[in-house]
Amino acid sequence: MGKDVFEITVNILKMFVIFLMMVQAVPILVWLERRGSAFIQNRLGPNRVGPLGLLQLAADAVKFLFKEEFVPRQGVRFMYFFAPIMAMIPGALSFASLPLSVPIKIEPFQMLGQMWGPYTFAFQGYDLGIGIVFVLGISSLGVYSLLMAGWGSSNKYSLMGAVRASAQAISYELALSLSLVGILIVYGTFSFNEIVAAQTGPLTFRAFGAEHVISWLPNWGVFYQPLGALLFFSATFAEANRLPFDLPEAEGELVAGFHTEYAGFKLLMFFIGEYGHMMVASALLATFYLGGYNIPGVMPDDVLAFWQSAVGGNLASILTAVTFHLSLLLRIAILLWIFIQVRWTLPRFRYDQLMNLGWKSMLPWALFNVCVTALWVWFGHK
Amino acid sequence: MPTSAVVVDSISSVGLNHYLILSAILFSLGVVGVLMRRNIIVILMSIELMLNAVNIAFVAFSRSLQNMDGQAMVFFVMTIAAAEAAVGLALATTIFKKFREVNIRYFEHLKG
Amino acid sequence: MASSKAEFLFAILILAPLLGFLANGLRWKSKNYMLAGSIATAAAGTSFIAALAIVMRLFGEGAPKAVTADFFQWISIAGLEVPVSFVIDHISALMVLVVTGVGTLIHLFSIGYMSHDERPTKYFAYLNLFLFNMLLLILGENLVLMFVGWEGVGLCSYLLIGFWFTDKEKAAAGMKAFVTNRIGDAGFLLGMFMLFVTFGSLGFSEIISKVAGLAAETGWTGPITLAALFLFVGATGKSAQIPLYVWLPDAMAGPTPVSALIHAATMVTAGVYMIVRLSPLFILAPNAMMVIAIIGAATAVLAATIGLTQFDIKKVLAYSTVSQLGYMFLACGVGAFGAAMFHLVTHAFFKALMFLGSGSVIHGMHEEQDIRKMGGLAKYMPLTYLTFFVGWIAIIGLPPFAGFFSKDEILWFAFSSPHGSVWLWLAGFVGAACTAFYMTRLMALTFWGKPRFDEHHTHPHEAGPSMTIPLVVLAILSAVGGFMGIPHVIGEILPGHPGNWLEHWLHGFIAVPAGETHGSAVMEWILMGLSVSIAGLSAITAYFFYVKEPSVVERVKNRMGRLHTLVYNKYFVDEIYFAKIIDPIVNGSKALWAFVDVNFIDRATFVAGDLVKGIGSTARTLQSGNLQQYALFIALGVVGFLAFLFELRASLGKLLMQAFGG
Amino acid sequence: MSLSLNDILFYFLAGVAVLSALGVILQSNPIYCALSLALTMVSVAGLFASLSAWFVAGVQLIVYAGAVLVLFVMVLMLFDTKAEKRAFSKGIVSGFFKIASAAMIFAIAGGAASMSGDARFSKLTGIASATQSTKDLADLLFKKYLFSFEAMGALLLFIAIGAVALSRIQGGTHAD
Repeated sequence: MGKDVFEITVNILKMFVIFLMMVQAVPILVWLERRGSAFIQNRLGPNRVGPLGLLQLAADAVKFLFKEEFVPRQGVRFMYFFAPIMAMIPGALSFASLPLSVPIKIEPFQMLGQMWGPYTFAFQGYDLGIGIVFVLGISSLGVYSLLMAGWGSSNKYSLMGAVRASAQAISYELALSLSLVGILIVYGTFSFNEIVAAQTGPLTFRAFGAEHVISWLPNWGVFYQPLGALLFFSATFAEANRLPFDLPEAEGELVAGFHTEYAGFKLLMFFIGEYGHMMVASALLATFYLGGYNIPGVMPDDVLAFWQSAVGGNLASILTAVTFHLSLLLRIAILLWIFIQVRWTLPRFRYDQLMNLGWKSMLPWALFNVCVTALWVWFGHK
Repeated sequence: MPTSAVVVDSISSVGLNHYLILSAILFSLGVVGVLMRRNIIVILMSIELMLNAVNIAFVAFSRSLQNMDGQAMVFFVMTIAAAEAAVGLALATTIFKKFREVNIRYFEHLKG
Repeated sequence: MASSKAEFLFAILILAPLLGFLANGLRWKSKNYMLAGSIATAAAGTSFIAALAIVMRLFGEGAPKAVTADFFQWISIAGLEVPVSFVIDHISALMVLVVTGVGTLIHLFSIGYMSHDERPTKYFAYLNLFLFNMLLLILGENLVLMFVGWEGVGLCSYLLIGFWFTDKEKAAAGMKAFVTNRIGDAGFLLGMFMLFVTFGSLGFSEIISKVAGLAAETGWTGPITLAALFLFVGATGKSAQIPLYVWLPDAMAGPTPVSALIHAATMVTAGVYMIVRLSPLFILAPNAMMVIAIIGAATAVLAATIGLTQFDIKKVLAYSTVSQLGYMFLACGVGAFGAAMFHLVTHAFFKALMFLGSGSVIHGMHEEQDIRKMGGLAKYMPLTYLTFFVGWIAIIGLPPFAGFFSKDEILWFAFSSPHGSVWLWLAGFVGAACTAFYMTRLMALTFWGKPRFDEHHTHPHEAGPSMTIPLVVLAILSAVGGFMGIPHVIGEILPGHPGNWLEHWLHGFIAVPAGETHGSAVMEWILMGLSVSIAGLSAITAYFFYVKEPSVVERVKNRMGRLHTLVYNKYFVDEIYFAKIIDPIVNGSKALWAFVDVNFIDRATFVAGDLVKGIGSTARTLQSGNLQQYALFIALGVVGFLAFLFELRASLGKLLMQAFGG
Repeated sequence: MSLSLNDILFYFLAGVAVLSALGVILQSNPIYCALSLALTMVSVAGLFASLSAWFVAGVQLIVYAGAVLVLFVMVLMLFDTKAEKRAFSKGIVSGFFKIASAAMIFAIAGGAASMSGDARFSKLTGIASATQSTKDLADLLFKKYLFSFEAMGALLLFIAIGAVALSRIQGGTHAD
């Protein structure tokens, strides 16, 4: 955790901040989704409360908080209450393991009559050497939340939603993991940091014993793994239960799926889980395929030098990190918007179509991608 | 080089035998489950429990002997366990279709 | 550099036909002969190109002596190491080029030939499988790998001979080939065992390096002599020598391109190839060499005489093949391994050519194989006729076509080699005369004279390019193939003094017999003249008999009635085999079955069964079907076992304490 | 004897594992059993991590907690089983033997384990970084155990086919 009080405090604070970041993004996303969908459907959406309807967020939060606590009488109380909490855990844990920017290097400084430092704070909750495995493992636990919600509600629709959701999640987890195998082969590591570090500079690839550089393209994973990126992106829709894969809550058939019996803050927690899932998916996509927090054409040292000439000192390091963090956030924002746009554009699949797509189309393509990548890498290193 | 978040402390008093005893406990609980429960699915779960206990022993020995082979074995055990669960559940489903219950005694029909 | 590695090229070379086999074999029901044929031909062609690419490395200054590829360890048991590794040295280079090159041409030919067949895809799959196995046989670096290929080509041969298995006779021919080969294979296996026991290894290079420096064995029972003889038994099976040659003529039941590929050009030469491969071993067993030479010479004459009387176009060629293989063994037997290889290559060219030509004739005559019903085909099928003509000159040994050089070299060595003798030469000489006679007879009855078929009914026609191109290519090869081994005596009088390239090429790879050669350049000229003139003479006689004065044939036939019957019926060898070997075995087996099997073996099994049943019916009460009860037994067993284990350890500990601790 | 962070972690995870394992074998509703087992699996994953077997821990989460157990829960939910009236098998004598044999197994195995001496895990030895240990594991799996690995692949394929075939049987214990 750290070697002195300062470092430990900062590290703990850091985790809180990252968790809050995820939670706080949710109201914004809700607002964005409502406004965005309204515009897509040629409506105005929420625009009464506050400027641009922005205070709608606060109003919603208040509404959620003061809703009546409703518990189905025949339900299983423990499961019913635990499911929403469980829904938030995978997203939060996964998000915290992602590197969000370059590390901040703090030079030694004087405080409270004592010398502190030097420190290096990674801009991520915690760094596991095998981040990818960890994230996959944690997110596979998300199914329990749906199952518990479905079972705990003691409601036919909820249960069917839950079973659908878990079947879907397991099916698409396969395609998701397999599409990642391509990235693993290309970069030869499970560590997010190493993957991000490998994506700096111009596009450089090895093939048939020679090295080729394309200077006008960034060295992003999507250029090595276009098919993998597409499959990963599609699979994340299913994992996050978003349209066109939102069979678990298909309102036309199942009222509201697994959260039919939920209201108030517990429903909000499910929302946080779902949006958290989207955020993690976007961040993962950005990390694997879109260069992570890198800015194309710019090296971290250049930015550091710029800020050092502008402000200097520890602030420069912090500002560098913030710059890169904004670069990642921009990507996440764009990807989230794509999530929203897709939701309001595409219709829902039928259940058999969904299963066919997952097992008979995406899985074979992902396997094909793995084979091609393996051959490519093999020939590249020949 | 990324550092591990969890630092193993130098004054740790937990050793190989702690893990082995834990493994033994879990294994015996699994045995009880297999021998005593009537629901075939719970029996399957108890078998998974036993396999997990074995895995703990494997990993603990792997750590203790500084040898990764133990972890490789865990890998195989997990694969076998997954396979076994798949077949077991398929069998259970078949039994359930027939009897609307998954009691172990329906498997007595397999008696030759 | 002694050798270089080329795993990748070898993988292409060997796996291409296998992939072709899979590609066609997995869709064997398809009737699209064009697709199947293209796949198979492409696979064979790929192999050929890969083989060329590898062989190219052997040329030039400082080139490696062999290109090898080690893939993985196949068998590794105490003392026996069998790696899957392949080698192309100067011997196998010749063979691999012949197999893949001629093989590709025959694949191409087959596209046209099999265009009307019911199951072309299956056919091409088998053909590719054959090629794959043949490559294993040729390239394998040890006897085990060679044996795998050996058996594999046997299997493919069986499948292809019986390809039209709905015809009972053809299916039986396939079986005959298979069973006859098994006898030879038993010999091959015994030879392998002998070698392993003697040298502790089955790798060619290891055996040869261990053999080097050993003195020649004189007796009959030395390990090397025995091994050589056993291996030769295997060779007689695969290469159709006395006494196991009987399957080859029957093998003509298969499609004609198969006869060309398997039963003329490649598989049947495997025995010769094997002996050449192990020539340093065989050279140490003079008695075995003698047997080989005598058998070879006898086969050459015997088969040639049978060939004189046959009327089936393919049977004639088949006996010719047996006879020519006899020549090769004769060469091996007298220690002229280079000449054997030489004749193997040229024979592959002209015999494949003649088989394909006969295929073209059969195709053109709508599946007619009897030469009595042909005649005058030259004007209907000019290209086939021309190419066949080239093959004819080549086989009867007229200079400067391929057969002349190789056959003459064999005859010369049969005479002059330290292992040779005048009698061996004489046998070869008679064989050559017969060859010229029956080949001319074949030409005469097929292409010359007047048509003996109903011209209004049958319209012989030339086939498409897929069948004619291979013919032309093979004709060219048959014409010029001999120039790779020009004898010294001829080379000296030619401008530029071309040397014997083949001899140079194989130098150091094959054994050379020790001892004096007898004979001189003059002698060589004389023998050469003799054999060319006898060939010419009998060719002219045959032409006279069968074209000018057909009545003479009848007269001769009547004059030597009994002899003719004997020869026409192939010396009744098949009948003798049936009467003396097969029937006794069948009858003996029946007797064994009736007495030993019923009274002892069956009774023993019944008693054992009853016993088990009895015990089982008592013990079954334990098996209640209650799974958990079973599990309990398991758990109790585990407890008992663990308790036993720890108790034992404790008491062992006590013992040790008493022994050492005081 | 002071407790280090690692000790606390171990005792916590071990406690959770044992309690949830007890839950598996004692609870009468199979769904609770399954959820308890999930908890066991997660804590076992934690134990793996505490032994710095990071990759195995991740795989434990993905395979066991994420896939196998979800399958169990799903099947149970589809069966719509209620709490069982009689969760345990009949028979007092055999019951005694059953519990006794399990206890014996524990006694012997645990006894052997505790006799195995005080093999404490010291701090630095053998804790390769997660990346390195994963690479070592991959090396083992793809070189030394390559054949077993491939065999596993074949096994899984056959199992998948077999499971599908089994579950397509239309009722009855005999395929028809």
